[in-house]
Amino acid sequence: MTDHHRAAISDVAAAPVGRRLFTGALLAGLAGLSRHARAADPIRLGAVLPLTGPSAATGAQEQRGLQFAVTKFNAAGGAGGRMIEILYEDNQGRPDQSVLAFNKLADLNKVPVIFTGYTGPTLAMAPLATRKKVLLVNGAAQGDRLANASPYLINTLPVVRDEAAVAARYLYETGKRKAAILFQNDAAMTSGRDDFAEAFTKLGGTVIGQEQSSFSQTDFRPAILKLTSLEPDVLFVMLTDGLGALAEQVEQAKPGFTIAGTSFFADPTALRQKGSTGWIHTQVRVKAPPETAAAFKQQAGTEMDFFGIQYANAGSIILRTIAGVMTDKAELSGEAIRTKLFAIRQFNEIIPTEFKTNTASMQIDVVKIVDGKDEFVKSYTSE
Amino acid sequence: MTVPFLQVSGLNKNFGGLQALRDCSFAIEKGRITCLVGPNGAGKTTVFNAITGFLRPESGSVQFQGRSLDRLPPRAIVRSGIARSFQNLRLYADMTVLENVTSALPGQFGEQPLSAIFRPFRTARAMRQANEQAAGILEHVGLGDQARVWTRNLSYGEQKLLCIARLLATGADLLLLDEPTSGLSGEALDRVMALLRRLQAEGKSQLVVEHNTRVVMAIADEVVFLHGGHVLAQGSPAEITADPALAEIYFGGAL
Amino acid sequence: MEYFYSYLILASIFVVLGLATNLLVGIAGIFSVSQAAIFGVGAYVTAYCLVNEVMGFLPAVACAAGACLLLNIVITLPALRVAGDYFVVTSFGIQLLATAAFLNWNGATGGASGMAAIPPADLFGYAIEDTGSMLLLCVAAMLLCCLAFYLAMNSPYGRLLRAIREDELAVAASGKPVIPAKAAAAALAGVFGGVAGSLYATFLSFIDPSSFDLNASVLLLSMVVVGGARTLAGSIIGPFVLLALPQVLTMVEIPSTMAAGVRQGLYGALLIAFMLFRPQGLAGQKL
Amino acid sequence: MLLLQLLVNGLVTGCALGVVAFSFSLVYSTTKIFHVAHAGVYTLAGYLAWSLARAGMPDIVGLIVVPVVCAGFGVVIQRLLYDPLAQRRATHLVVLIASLGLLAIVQNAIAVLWSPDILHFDSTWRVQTIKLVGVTLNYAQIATVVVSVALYGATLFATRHTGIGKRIRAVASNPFLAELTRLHPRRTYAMVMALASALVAVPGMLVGFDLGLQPYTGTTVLLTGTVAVIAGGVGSLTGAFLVSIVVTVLQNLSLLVMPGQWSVGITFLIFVAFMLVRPRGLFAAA
Repeated sequence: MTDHHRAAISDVAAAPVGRRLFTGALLAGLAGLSRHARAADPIRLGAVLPLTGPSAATGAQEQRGLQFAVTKFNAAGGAGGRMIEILYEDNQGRPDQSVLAFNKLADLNKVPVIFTGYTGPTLAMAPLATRKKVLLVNGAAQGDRLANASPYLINTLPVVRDEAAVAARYLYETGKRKAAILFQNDAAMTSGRDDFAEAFTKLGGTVIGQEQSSFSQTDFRPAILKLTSLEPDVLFVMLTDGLGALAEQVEQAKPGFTIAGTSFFADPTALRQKGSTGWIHTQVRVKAPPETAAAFKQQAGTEMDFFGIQYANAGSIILRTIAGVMTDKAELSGEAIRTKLFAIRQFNEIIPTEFKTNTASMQIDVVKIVDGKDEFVKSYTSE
Repeated sequence: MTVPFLQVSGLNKNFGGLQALRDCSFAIEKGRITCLVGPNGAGKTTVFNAITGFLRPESGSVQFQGRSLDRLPPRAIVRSGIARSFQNLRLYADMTVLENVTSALPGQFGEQPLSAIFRPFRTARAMRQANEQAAGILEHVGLGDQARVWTRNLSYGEQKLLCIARLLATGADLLLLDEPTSGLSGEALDRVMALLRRLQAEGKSQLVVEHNTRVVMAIADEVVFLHGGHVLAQGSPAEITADPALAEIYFGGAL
Repeated sequence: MEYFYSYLILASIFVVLGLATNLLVGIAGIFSVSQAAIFGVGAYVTAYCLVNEVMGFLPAVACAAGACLLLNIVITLPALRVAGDYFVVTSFGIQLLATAAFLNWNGATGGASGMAAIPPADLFGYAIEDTGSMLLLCVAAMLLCCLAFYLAMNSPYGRLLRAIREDELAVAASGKPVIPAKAAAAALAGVFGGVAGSLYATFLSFIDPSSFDLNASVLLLSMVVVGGARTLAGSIIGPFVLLALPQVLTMVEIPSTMAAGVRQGLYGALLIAFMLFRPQGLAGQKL
Repeated sequence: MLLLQLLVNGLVTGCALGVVAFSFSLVYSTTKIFHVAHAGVYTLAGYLAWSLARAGMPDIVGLIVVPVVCAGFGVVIQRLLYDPLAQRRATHLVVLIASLGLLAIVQNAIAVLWSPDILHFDSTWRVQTIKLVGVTLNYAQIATVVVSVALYGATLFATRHTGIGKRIRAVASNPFLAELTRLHPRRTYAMVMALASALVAVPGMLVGFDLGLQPYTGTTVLLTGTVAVIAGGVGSLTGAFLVSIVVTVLQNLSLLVMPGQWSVGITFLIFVAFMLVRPRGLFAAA
């Protein structure tokens, strides 16, 4: 943003609320259309994340993770001397806002890469990514439909099906036959529920009941009570939010079954709870090296949690690819970055990640939580 | 024997234990001004509500020109030729004076969205006609030069006149006026009284709730005295005022 | 340019919705906070018809409009019986009920995962795939709806609705139909909502319940308030301004971790400021 | 056993909701303001208590201090928002929209100043459980029931038998007359806002102790509360409190016969149907 624009906008912001604010701001917005990137400018990438609204908690974690990767990359000299800058856009977790934000980043700011998350918004942006050849990088959503939504959609985390299948296999191998499911009613978590139910039934187990929670719900007692009364061997949990509350409530109810889940269990608020001891979950490598985690904590002021790690990883992968494109002296387009990504294929940034398709394969571990720490149990590889 | 113009017979209405109307019966004749008097709480407005269908009495019936109005909705009663005003005016304050009148004109084209949207020219023509007609009515009540004024900017006396204009717009033959002169004095009062007499000369029958004895004496052909929801007496203004018992009830306010 | 196009498309769709909200809330005085639910029904009906290849685009729009028309009459019925604030809560309730239905009626709505790959709109065999033609379609639809709104409001019907808002009893005493007029307003608003839903679904090619929740209803209400209640100009200005606002505010430099919350907070402050200092909005009449 | 535990759970949630409902009812029946921002005060209370706890205070300090702070906040809302609106003769609709705006400000300020994440209290007393006739309850839940019922009783007593209470009821029944008789409706409104805000702070904290805090959850709680207020009959504290409990108990029990995702929707469906049949509520004063 040039000084001129900045001055114009701050004038407008200081003006009394009223007609003037809007006309002034609209003009400023239109003036922005004429801006062009210059060679000395930093490389701008976009991110469309839920920074407000009910999913804001996750969005903030994702933003911190991404920014961590960028800061680290810039500190190390950037890509061929050019710094990286991320333009964050808020989609409130909504598809229509995502489309607006995507078009803004792609048309006004000409970014070659846009980071995002959440299945619904990502699916809404996927056709645009195909059309505009902008690389859409999804760092955390795991809805199965993402696997084939667009050739320009890169999922840096295996879709939920892979993890659910591993969880079902491990649980069946350890003698669990009757499973109940507690899931959050959103796209990824419902796919997870379906995937697990399918895999578990195929192996010979039965799903004897399921209960749903809504996003941002923290009272799971009625659901736990009802599922407990069915006497399952295991409760398979597909939640991204409220795991800390779940751990507390499970601790108080002391049910007699195992609790199992996926990578989302690596949530510091849950791990802090005594109730999470004994929980079993699959885990794509979500442990950052200790020095990375410490650096993150120093920079962001909070623990590096699941989404922080995923977006730090997604960011590092893309930045590494961009550096590669710059070394090749190729034009920095979404297409070039995509080609380079598949050329590099194997990344060892924060989490070892391989791209056989546009969805990453990672090693999937089964671990058990004991006093807030993961104890390794067994390893599988995702397909 | 001829059928009375409006016949109210044996109305009873109870509000949570309070007997608002008790075997209330009276008749009024065509072309006359009948005043409905009685102390506060005598049930005058309740009678209006019962006649115009805003209230359903427990028993009794109302006949207008030989037709029963019982159980008809207010809309149908207006169409049969009875319109009423309200004590607290109920004008549309945020609309113009003219609009207050046009909105009461019956049977306009373009009063449903479909005809308004798909026959815009016919609708515009109908609106022009309605405006002319309403302007005529306003002229008649003496508000001709105020047509484009916001209603809330009218003086109280003018608002009272507008209420009457709105009643006229419905085309009703019998006007039920709820305290048309209350709060008025001097010239404004004279204007309303003159208008009521003029309307009578043009054939509009009127039933008027009135507190001011001077007004009653001046305009009434007939007086109905209501007390405790029951008609105590009916007769000429002179007869009613001559009865000391009624005066005691009225002015003493004793029950 | 596409960014600007997509902004214009969404704004025109929201103008149509703004007309519906203005008609009910501003003009008829029915305080409905469930218009996003109607919008959603329009979108889902269209999406269902197109994804399952039940019918083409235009018949699907007609179906959506018809369904929304009937449904809006039904959900506005309580307003004919329940007054004022009670209806607000009823209306909030209807909105929450609709969200629950969108989320859980998996067979029809795809549940939380939403419906993806909705085919683009088409007119007489000509598919509207690029953003430019979609913009033309949306602007044309918006202009038609604005015209209908203008004609209806500047007719005896519009006058009747305004009179009803001012004093229902007086309208009844003038021998005018109150309930049919209100029901007709709900029906017209329903048609607008249905058309807007159809355009929205085909433009985004993906819909999920998050676009039709309580927040969306409140956003619609804010658009009418900021633009100005009761006027055509207000219904048009509101959506354009409020959709531009978050985009413009991103240019104000605030630490990125706080930006979003600050922005949403500002948005609330804006509502309060308007209510305190300019209740007629930018181009409307005082509420 | 499941039945009993669900019933008790509903009862606990209902008590907290009941306080939200009757405090809202107090504001609504007196000032006629549909005070949606009440949900903001409810949420804010939990976060204030959390900060006090983080600063090393025992939770009981929060329980005492925070309602006082919230009472002040309520007065500020009345003086800086609702009074000026009233002076400008704002309609119901305008006031409601302003209140929605305030709610947005409070919720987002919380997300900015604290965190959009779910926060839990560190103290351990609240998660300790006891088992009574086969029903497990934690101390936070027990505190919720005891304190809520006590608040209900105290408020009921206060509105019936104290000078302030009588004044509030007088203003509620006829603000114009109250003005003439120098009851100072505006001062009374501020008092009611203070009282209601202090009241709603308590369930805000108690539910926070039990289930953790989130910036945006207050809205649904308040809406369910308003359902109880209206179904119970506006102006009836008992109606609001009891219907709240009935609603949450039914929501919990409905799990026995259908999946949980429908319970909120069904609640509102029943409410809408109810409004059509009995528009004035169950316990409405004549």
